[in-house]
Amino acid sequence: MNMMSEAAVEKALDKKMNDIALKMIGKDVSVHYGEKRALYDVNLNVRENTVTALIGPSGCGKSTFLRCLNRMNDTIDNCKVTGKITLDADDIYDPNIDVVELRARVGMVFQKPNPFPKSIYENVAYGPKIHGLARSKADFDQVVEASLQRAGLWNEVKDRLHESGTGLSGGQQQRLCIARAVAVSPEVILMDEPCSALDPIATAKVEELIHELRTNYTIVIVTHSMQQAARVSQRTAMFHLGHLVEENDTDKMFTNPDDQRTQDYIMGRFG
Amino acid sequence: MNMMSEAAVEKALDKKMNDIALKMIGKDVSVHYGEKRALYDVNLNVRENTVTALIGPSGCGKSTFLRCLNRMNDTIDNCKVTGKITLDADDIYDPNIDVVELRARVGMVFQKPNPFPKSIYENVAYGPKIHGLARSKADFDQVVEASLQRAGLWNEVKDRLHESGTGLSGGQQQRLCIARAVAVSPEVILMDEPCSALDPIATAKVEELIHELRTNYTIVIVTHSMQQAARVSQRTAMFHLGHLVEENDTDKMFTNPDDQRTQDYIMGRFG
Amino acid sequence: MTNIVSPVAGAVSPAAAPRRDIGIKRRYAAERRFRAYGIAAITFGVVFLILLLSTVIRNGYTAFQQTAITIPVEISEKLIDPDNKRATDPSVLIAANYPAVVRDAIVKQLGIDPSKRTEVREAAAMISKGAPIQLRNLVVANPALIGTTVNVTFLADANIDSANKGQIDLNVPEANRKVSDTQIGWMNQLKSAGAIEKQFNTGLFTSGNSSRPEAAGLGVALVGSLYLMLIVLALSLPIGVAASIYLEEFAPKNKLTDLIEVNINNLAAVPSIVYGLLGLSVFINFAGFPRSASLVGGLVLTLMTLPTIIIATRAALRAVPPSIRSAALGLGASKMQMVFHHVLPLAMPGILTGTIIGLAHALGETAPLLLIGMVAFVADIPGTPLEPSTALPVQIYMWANEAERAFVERTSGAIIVLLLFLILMNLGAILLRRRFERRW
Amino acid sequence: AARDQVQVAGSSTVLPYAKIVAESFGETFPDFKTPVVESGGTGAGLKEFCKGVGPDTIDIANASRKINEKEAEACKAAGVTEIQEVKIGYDGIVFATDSSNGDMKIEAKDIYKALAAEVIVDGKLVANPYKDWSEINDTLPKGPIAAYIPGSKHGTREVFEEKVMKEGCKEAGSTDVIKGLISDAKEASAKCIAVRKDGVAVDIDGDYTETLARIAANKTGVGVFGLAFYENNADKLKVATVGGVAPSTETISSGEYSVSRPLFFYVKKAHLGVIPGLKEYVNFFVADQMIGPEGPLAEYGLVAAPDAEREEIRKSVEEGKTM
Amino acid sequence: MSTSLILLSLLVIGIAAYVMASSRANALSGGKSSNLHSRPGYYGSYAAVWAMLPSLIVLALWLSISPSIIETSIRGAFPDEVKAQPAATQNLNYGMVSAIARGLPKLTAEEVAGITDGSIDIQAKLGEKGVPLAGAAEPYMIEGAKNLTAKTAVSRLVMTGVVLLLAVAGAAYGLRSVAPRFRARNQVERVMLWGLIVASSIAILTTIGIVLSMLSEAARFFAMVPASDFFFGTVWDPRFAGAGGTSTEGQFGLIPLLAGTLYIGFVAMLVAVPVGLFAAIYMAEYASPRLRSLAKPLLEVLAGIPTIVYGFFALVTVGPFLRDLSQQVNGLVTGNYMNFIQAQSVLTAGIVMGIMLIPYVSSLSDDIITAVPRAMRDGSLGLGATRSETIKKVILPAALPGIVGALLMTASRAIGETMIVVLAAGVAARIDINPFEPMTTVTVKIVSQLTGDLEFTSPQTLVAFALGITLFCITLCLNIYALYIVRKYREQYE
Ligand SMILES: Nc1ncnc2c1ncn2[C@@H]1O[C@H](COP(=O)(O)OP(=O)(O)OP(=O)(O)O)[C@@H](O)[C@H]1O
Ligand SMILES: Nc1ncnc2c1ncn2[C@@H]1O[C@H](COP(=O)(O)OP(=O)(O)OP(=O)(O)O)[C@@H](O)[C@H]1O
Ligand SMILES: [Mg+2]
Ligand SMILES: [Mg+2]
Repeated sequence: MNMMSEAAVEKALDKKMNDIALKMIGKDVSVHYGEKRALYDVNLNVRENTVTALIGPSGCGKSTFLRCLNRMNDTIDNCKVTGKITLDADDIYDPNIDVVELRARVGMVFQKPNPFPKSIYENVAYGPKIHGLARSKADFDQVVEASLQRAGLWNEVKDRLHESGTGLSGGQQQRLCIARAVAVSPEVILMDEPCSALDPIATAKVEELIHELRTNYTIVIVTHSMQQAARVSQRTAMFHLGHLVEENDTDKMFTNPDDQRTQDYIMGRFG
Repeated sequence: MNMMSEAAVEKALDKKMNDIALKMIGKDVSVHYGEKRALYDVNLNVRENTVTALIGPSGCGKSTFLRCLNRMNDTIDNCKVTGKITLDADDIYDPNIDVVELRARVGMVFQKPNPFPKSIYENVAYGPKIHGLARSKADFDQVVEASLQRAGLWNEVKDRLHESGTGLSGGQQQRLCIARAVAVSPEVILMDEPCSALDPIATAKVEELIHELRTNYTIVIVTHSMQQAARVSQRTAMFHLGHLVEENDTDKMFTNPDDQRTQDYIMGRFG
Repeated sequence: MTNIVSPVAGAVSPAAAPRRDIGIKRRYAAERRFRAYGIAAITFGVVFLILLLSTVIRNGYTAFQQTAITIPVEISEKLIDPDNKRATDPSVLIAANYPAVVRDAIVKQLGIDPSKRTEVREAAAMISKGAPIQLRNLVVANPALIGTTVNVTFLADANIDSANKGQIDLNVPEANRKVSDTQIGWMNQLKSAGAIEKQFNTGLFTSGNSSRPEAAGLGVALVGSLYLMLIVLALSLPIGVAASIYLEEFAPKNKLTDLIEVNINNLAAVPSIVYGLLGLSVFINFAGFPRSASLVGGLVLTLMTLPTIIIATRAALRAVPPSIRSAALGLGASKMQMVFHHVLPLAMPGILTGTIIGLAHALGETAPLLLIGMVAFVADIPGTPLEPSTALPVQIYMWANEAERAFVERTSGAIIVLLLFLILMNLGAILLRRRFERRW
Repeated sequence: AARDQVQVAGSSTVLPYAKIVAESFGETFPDFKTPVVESGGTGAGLKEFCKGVGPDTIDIANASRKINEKEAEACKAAGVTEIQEVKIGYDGIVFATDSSNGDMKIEAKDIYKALAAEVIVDGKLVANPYKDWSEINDTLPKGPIAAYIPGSKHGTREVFEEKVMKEGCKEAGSTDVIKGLISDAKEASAKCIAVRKDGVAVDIDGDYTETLARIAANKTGVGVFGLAFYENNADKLKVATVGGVAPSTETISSGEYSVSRPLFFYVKKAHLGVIPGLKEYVNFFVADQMIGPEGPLAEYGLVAAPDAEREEIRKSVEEGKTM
Repeated sequence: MSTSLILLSLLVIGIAAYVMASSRANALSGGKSSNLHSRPGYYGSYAAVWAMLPSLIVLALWLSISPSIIETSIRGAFPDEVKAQPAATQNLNYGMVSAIARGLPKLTAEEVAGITDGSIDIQAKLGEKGVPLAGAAEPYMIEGAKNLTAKTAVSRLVMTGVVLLLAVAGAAYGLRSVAPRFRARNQVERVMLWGLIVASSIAILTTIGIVLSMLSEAARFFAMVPASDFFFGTVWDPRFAGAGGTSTEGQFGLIPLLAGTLYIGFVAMLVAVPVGLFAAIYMAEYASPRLRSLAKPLLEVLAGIPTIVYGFFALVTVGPFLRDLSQQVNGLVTGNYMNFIQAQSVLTAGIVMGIMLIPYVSSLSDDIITAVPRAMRDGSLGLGATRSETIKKVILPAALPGIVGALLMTASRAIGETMIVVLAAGVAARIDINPFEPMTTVTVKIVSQLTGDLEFTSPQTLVAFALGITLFCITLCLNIYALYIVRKYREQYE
């Protein structure tokens, strides 16, 4: 397992070197909420089997961009997206695309934890159920346990799997939502501040999870912790006031960014 | 202003030395959610004009304890609180106590941002209005602006004060909730992870606010960032699995804690 | 704001700090008032309900009892089959002079001189006019009874029933009453002989309608209402929920859907009789369904109930927080799945409330049934929804308009039955609703 | 779909009688199902009746008035060409008050004066000024005028207008005065029967039970009832004599008591012998056993037609005479 | 085959298609469902839909259209002199033909022969078999009837064949479409969506039906009575225009009815809305779960009591009580024991109707208030708001759209109610601003003009249709206005 994972990492690095494996490509993405413009012509690519971190001050459009990647913005009435986003070369805003399939391939963890008012078990089992990823009761049990394990929640909830998911603490809810998203094993996972309500240990677990997922999945993560971005991501994109300021390898970004604003932001000299 | 604030700090330090000004005293506080016990005989005091940080792994009972301090747990059907909590020597669980007055004196910022589905302005003006703290339109304008300023949100929203508070980004909503709580100037402010969705700059602003508030108010803050706890608090309490593990001066806590578990947690060796 | 609160002297308790005036007294008074309004509102409703129910029950509980007269009846061959032809011609048994048999029995029991014609007639009037038919059915079923004397329990005439229940004011001049003093005397005579007694009125639930109050029952109406409600439930709930789902979750928000929304609200304001007109022209004249049939009634009531269910359902759907929807969509659920797996269960209490209220309305409605011929005298219990039948409110309406005094208690009795029906019908929905209710 | 029972619709005044007959019919002929008798009013009944021929249309329409020209034409146009008219007897219309009141003797002109919209005072037509019964006729009891009369859609209302208001108008000598004042004959006669609208005369659109309840709620009120209804509630009501005659089956059938109207039903001849039981039902209905003075209908309150008239009815049914 | 048998076979074919398609999909997935676009059940449903839906549509169309096609062809074969008759007579003739056709299968061959050569009286013969004929049949009718029977039989045979064939073909098509990348779920969901659309169109159809069923009659009314007299008339006095009656037709002024409708509805809402809302608030926010689960169904009983019971309650209890009360009050205040509240009055009707309407407000509002997320309450309570402040300032605004919906429905019920008004406020059409006097409503008049003894073509009856249409339009306008208001104040939580 470890062997394989290393091999995969290498493969991913290879790809990155050749700059070929672009899982998702955003071209001139602009978003309006009614009159208000939230994103300005963002050009951002997401590489396969890579963790891409989105950083930037609060309200700069990180969540908005993230939501464009699996078309969750469609559900907001007055939200208008222009530009082009592709997933494996398919335009995801093409009218022929099946949004549901898209969202099954591009999973999402929301910024505000939003568990279903159902039991913890059902929360996690829901995705596999609708996608037919598990058949028997045993399959489900296994998927639920594995997902909760990965999100570092299993020990806390294993005795109360059939109690309501809304009766969990804030951090537990957040991990539940992560477990729920992981359970359907999407190709791309979008995480909007997945560790915001987590203590360092839980955060470490989630980061470990991200690291582990990277071998097979593509991950985009929004975070406001520079340290976290530095720890988990290979690529980092910095937003400011709706503009993409800079996109770069994480190492470079945190040591020697091209843009002055990035530098200022990372140094905390901003605002 | 700076002068005065310094004087106040000194006074607070004085008090601390004499260990007298205990704003709130929790004695043998236990909480059950239905069958499940969430807190075990917690004895924790909150000192006046001091920032007390509550730390501990996710799900350990920090929010639960915090909610006990202004009786927000009353609103959860199956939640039972035992033990005694006093505010300025009044037992707050006394049947004669007035919960409304209590909550006006002990304000709260929740873990999940919960702006009202009203305009930003109305969100902030709500508290002053119900408590009659402002009368004229000008009063209100002034309170709203001051509060939003303090929460570091003013610049971002000053042009859209009359748009809905639910249309803000996650971090903006969190700051809106802080502004809303500050607007009623309570004696004690309880903050449940107020910076979880905030970028470093916004976080710094909120921390500055906390610092500034400390001169006049008593603050209890839940955080999972050790750094933040170390930065803003004078006293720190560490929870684990519903037990209060240790309560100590922050300096001591982060350098030489009495309890092994605290040490482990702070060092990240936990879980 | 940065003013320092008054300096605290030494170790004095900080409680001495002056409290802010946040109008707590005034606000608590408002709070108490508000609460009191709530209690008053509920009390108001419940008191009126109790008042109504107690009136109805006071007037109607007697309807569940029925006076019966048990007398020995001599089934004489002379009267029934004088020519002894019953073996060859069974119709003899049907056409026989049973009224005379009944008359003779009561006359004999009371010991009246059979030659006094008016007295005999008065005595015979004490027994229900259905008695001869009852006797006939008895004899036809068992011809061996002929020539024997059997004890038969007859229903008392409605007026005797009322007198026995003490509902007749004996101070009224005899001429203005339906029961004469002689009959009262006889009644008491029978009572002391143990021949008259009150029994549970099973006929109220099993018999069809009748022009004789003592024999009138709700059988047809109960079956009819049952059919109606089954049809309404089976159609209006799925259609209503489906329509609401489309309008609330799928329909593009444009002028057209606005129009539909307004239109549905408006349908709720259409007087119910207009639905009757619609049913008459669409279901009977156009589609050719039979008149007076509960199928047509059910369809009409369905159309009438739909707006209620749709309005309630839409309100309930709208109340489901958007975060639940995003959560489901984010997991790759289709919109259909999102609706049926998450939104609908959360909206269930509201939907069930709409159903409860809508069905209650449909159960109590008469006007639309008038035009499709369900306000009718129907004696035979319908076997299928295509046969003529009535409904409980119709029966109440018709009995309320009857001239005979004995129908007064039966009207109230029928109302009680209707309310029991309502409670039984709603019980399932209420329990279900409690299961679905949760706060989040 | 073939139908195995007779379907009847129409007047709610005839309904109780039709009900009694239908029920006895069902009991007497166990082979036939009991006919279904709808209520809903003469107009609606005739409308259904005239819809056409066939098992999906009704067989009999009960009516508290004669079918009129337009309706007969509509019937014809729909193929209902042969209609038998059967008169079943008379419905007496009485005035009654709460039984707590003293005896009441009224004349048509009293009613006219009490209820007309406009009356003649000093040779001029003025809005009805009377407020108390005793202002009209000092033999009447003291008390504010209140009357509960059938609504304008009821057949009884027509009888009330024709036989009471119009008569009263004539008796009071107002007819001629009004004719003198108003040239248009139609309008003049309308003035005679117009009922005041100031809340003193209350239209009742429901049934007599409602009138009864209203009188119970307002003891000084006078209500208009059918004879049958009055007889069943004689303990609560006190009937008024009209022109000195007390209403009863005898006085009405003899014509002494004038306020009455005939009741009918109409049979679709094409259905006779086709719908099971229809012919038998009609014959059963017109038998003396039912509509005779000793029959259950009379007992309920129907005023039986005189012997000769009943014989006539039976004969025309027998012959199948159509309109 | 009879229609029900056809339906049954369709069902069988559908189920078979479902089973086959889903097992085929299962096989294709090779145990890994991620190979498939949709879950196997969706493929099954897809095939079942293809098997049943087109054939059902064809069946329905065939059943509804073929009779008229056959009718045209039969009528075309009528003799020329018959064709020359007026349309009404022709319709009657065709009615005869179809009646004979209904009877023919019940006759034996000899009888048919007898009828054809005229040796048997057809009217009597068919009468024996329970098929009524309006008149004597002519030879061409018997011919037509035979023709009709034959054509109907052929049509049915062809229909059975076509429908079953279509079902099998559909099933086969559905089965063939099963492929890993085939979007079965989307297709099935599209069908479901159409199902939902059809369900919502029932509301539209109802409206159209209502309007159509009233429009032509209303037009006839307006042909007899000028519209201006109706819309602007202030006197409602339709006279009895019975058989050969001498009286004129009276006046049909809408205004008093409209005023009464609005007034009584207003008073009823004045009772129902505060009581219902406060009850809802109390149940949702203050009451213990036990009290709530008791009070709510109890109040709902109020909605199920037949309105006639309310009516008598008003007539016998409430009305006289208010009258006597007013008598006493007046006596105590002025010394004149004269009642100023009539036993039948707007007030009585309003109060009693208001009571009936309580559950419409309370139950629905309670559900909606309960559905407001807890975070909203916590937010407000945490700021030190009292419960009532929280309710008034946060919860009610958030629940507003739903509550307004409930209120609209309540108002609608108030406008549509008859029996209570009849018994509690009477049927006198008057204009008055005094709520202690009787008035009446449009609905009452619609009901009373539709029932009763008048002939159906008289304006007295037809006015009911005009009233219906007018009421419809007025409530429509009110609803549009309400929608506009709701849109303006809607607050979306989260
Ligand atoms: N409403 C509730 N019903 C039942 N159990 C609850 C409820 N709220 C919290 N709990 C449980 O009580 C325990 C303490 O919860 P609490 O919210 O206090 O945790 P916390 O310390 O705030 O954690 P976090 O940092 O994740 O927010 C957890 O195990 C949680 O699952
Ligand atoms: N539904 C909405 N309607 C209107 N404006 C919106 C909406 N959602 C977001 N915005 C605005 O769009 C801008 C970008 O929002 P976004 O949620 O993408 O920020 P973010 O980068 O995720 O910030 P945070 O870190 O605070 O979550 C913000 O100014 C926000 O106020
Ligand atoms: Mg965000
Ligand atoms: Mg917490």
